[in-house]
Amino acid sequence: MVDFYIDLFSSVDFIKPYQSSIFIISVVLSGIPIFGFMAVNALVAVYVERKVSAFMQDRLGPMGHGVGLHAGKWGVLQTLADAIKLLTKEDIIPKSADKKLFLLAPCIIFIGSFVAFAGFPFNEFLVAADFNLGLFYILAMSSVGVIGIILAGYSSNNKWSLYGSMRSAAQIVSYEIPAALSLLPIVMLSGSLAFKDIVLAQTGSTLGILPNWFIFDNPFMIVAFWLFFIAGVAEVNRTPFDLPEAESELVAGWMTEYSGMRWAFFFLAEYANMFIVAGVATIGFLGGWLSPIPGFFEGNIWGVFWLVSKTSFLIFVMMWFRWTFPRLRTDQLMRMCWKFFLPGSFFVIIGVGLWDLLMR
Amino acid sequence: MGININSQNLNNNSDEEMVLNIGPQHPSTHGVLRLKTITDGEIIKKITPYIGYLHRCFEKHCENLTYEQAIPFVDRCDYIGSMNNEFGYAIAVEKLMDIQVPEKVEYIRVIVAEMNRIASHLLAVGVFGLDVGAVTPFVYCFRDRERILDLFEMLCGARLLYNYIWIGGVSHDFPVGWVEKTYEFLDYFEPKIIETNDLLTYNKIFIERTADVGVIPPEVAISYGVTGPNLRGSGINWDLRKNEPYSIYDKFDFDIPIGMGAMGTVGDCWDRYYVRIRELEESLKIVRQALDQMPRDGDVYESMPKKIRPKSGHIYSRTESPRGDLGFYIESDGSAIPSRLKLRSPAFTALSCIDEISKGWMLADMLTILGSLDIVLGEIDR
Amino acid sequence: MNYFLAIFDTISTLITGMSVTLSHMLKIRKGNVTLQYPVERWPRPERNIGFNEESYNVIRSRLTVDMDDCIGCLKCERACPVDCIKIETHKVEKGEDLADANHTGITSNGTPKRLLVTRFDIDMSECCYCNLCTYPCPEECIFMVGGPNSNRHEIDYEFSEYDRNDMVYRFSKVPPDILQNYVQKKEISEKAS
Amino acid sequence: MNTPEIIKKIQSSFKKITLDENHPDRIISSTTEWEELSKFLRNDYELFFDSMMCITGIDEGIDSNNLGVVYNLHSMKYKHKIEVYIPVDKKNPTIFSVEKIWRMADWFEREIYDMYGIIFDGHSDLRRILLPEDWEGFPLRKDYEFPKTWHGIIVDKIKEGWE
Repeated sequence: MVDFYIDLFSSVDFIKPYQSSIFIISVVLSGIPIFGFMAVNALVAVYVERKVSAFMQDRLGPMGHGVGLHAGKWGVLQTLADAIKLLTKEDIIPKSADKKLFLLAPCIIFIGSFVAFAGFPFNEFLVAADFNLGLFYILAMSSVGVIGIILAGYSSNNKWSLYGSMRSAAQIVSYEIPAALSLLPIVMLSGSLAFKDIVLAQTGSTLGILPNWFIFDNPFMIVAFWLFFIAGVAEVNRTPFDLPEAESELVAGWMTEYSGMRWAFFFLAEYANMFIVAGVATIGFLGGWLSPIPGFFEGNIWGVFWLVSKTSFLIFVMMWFRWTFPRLRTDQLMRMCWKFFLPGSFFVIIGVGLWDLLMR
Repeated sequence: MGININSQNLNNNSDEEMVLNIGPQHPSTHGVLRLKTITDGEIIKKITPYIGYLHRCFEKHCENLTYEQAIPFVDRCDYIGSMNNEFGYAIAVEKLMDIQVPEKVEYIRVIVAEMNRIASHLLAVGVFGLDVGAVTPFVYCFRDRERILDLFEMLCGARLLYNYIWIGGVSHDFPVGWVEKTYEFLDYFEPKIIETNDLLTYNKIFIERTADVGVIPPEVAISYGVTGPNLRGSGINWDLRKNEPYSIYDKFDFDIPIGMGAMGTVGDCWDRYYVRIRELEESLKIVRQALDQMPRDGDVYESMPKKIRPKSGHIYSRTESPRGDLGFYIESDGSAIPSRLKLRSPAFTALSCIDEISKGWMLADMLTILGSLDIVLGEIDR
Repeated sequence: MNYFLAIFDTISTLITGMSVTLSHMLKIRKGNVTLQYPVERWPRPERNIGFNEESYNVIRSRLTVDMDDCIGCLKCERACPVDCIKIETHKVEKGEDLADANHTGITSNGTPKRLLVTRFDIDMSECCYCNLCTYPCPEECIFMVGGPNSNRHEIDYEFSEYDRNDMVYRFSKVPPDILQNYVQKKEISEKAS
Repeated sequence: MNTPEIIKKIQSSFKKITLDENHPDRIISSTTEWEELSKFLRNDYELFFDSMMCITGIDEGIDSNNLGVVYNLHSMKYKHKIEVYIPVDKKNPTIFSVEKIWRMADWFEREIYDMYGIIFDGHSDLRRILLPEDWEGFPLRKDYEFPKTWHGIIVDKIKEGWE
């Protein structure tokens, strides 16, 4: 959309003399829908998470029968009420906190996920900034958040958040590697890093009914999909890897001292990261905006629908994990990453290579 | 608030050590308990528990209350297994006054105590799952526990602190329909244990987190006076209901589950947890047998003394409460008010051995060990 | 070899765990336990006690006193383990109605009253709901509302107040001015003796 | 081994043990003898009292100037029990600490020190367990009167218009 806006503005003549401002305006204009999407995604995801966790635990979750303010028919307005609460809540800054870093941390985390959205394609054309190395860009941006987490943990000057941030730093950094490595098979199959080519390489279908997404391409790809998905869950700090904000040990980990709007940024960033991880998994393995029934429901609008529905199914699976599994311990987490995920991804890369060699 | 420099920190000022207060207000200390831990990174070097935050002068109160007025106070010691508290207290005073309670009251007491044991173990299992990180088993266990609390509410009006078992009998008989409702609960609850097993007990992450963690060797357990499921978890076959049968426990056949080290070494957290799960099934068996054999007619007030004035003397009697053997040392000087009433609380001894067990484990494990010991701070601080 | 076995074992146990939670999610209509509090109230288990003493109630809610039947015997005050009941009485003619102090001489069970209860306070904020006071009462006039006594007083377990002193329920029906001259009469008689 | 045999065996090697007439399973010894007696009870292969059931502090009353400590001992191996009562006079309430023998005694003795002021010499860190560290007086003694205030907080309950 950025270059779309640049062409649009450069053709209009009365803006032409302010040549430099055109780039800034177009970047801002294409940034606003992303911020809007992130906010909406957070609102919906929080509501869905409450309802899913409620149904899994035999309860009803937020319902509309509150005294006074009516929280919507099935508690739909609940997340709106949360948003208002977070906006109006007082942002407490601990007296002995390192003030500047304390304020900086949420911005870095939010920028980390916000910038990762820039490269994320919703459709063939609907992408904020179209790079020809989209996959590499998103992986790089999603590790910016780690700096924010460490900063948050250190600056709140509280032993528990120090524990939380050290744990999360170790966890995210070490799970970056298997996540990146398990994406390599896609690049090997599709031959390019750009999202457009990856999805184009997955069009068409074999035997009429099975769409040839990369996941059905060969057995190793299924292992690669699961490796990437679980490494992604670990990167987003969700159960069974939610060690940094383990309620029963570290109270809330690096988020303990934050409240009000600053805490809302962390929340927004967490759900945005979840969406990115699920989105990359869909684009890479489940054929992005291609319809599961080849031939029908094609086209741009349908494309966005398919992409968002597949991603939300994967987000549902993440929530499903959260309400079923206990939590791993830090050293088990590390052992699993270096002893199981890494050899697994090497094995998958070799497997896909050999399969590609023999089958093609 | 730099690192709080106190004398301990200064003299062995190796810079890795950090004093961490798992303070009185912490999500998984099962009550108000402060653990001052000296940790090296995540590894724990030394723990000094500080208790007394919930101290309500139970023993001083009981020196100014008559025997039957002390029952609401005995309830409030172990507020999760208060029916077993009353049972233990009533047996102790009845032994002191050598009252023989009629057959029907014995059955009522056993039924009610075992139901309370199920409710207490459900809470222990659910909260242990919460400590390890699994939220859903906690909600399932509490849903089943609610049904027991409803039955108790129908029986004596209260959900947690009953004041139901009195000295010489019970405050009143089963209401109409209570026995059928209990049968209904027993049939409802049977498959639910299997569901918890699927969800948590055999879950590989749960096993990874609890097997071989916090092993209590048998001789350490005995020397620390640890009792109940924690002792049976270490493989010692000691259950007061079987080894020193009181009331009519010798009429029922049930077996005592002990830790076998199925998933790790004998005496680890998983064993203690699994002993509690098996004890749920045993208690179900006892309640079912007791309900079948209970004489339907008979008066519950028969042997209830009008004036409770035990002859001067002393008694130490202990019964099996969900957390271990609960001892009552009562010394009476002939008047209606006890001159000394001491409650030996099983959670008190269980907590005292945490320093020795959790040395060298990580912070997350130490909280798992604390969860597996199933302590209640009301009983520790009295 | 057990490396792969462990992986297989992990996956199979995790899948069974997930199947349990999914089955609960799909069967939510049947398994739901939530109670919409202000709309649906907590169902009080029904209470037909089944034995003859209808008066022994088993409900634990707010305490109330039927002042017409109270003969001022102080049994409940002595039975209370937390001393949350305070009673003051004055001697009066046996079985004689005192209209101004709205005091009825004979209780509903027919026992004549010798004492006028000038002060009967129960501090509900200290009551521990142990129900020990209702048993020794000879006239069964102190009871917890609802349950088998709902004919005398309907159920009430939502009696929270904004101010702690409002939790002190004063049941005595003697108006303050009448109360004054009883107190003076008592002092005169004490000075005399 | 039932209780009379145990008592006979203990009395054979400890002369100063006296018995309580209406309580068969209780032996009364003295603070001087308690050190050897406790080791004997623990390590003797025939008695082998390895598990301590409960330790209770007693105040015998305002008039008698005696405190007391009751040890209930139990053997897991032979399943027999014994109760040892040791009077301690109020002037210098010290007694041998059995913390090294039965680890459970660690906290129980601290509680008795907290409530009765009986000092267990040889205890690793004898300090108050239930009450705040700087609380004066020993609450469970019969002659204990409540302090008016503690760090400025009024101790007894004030409720206007109630008394």
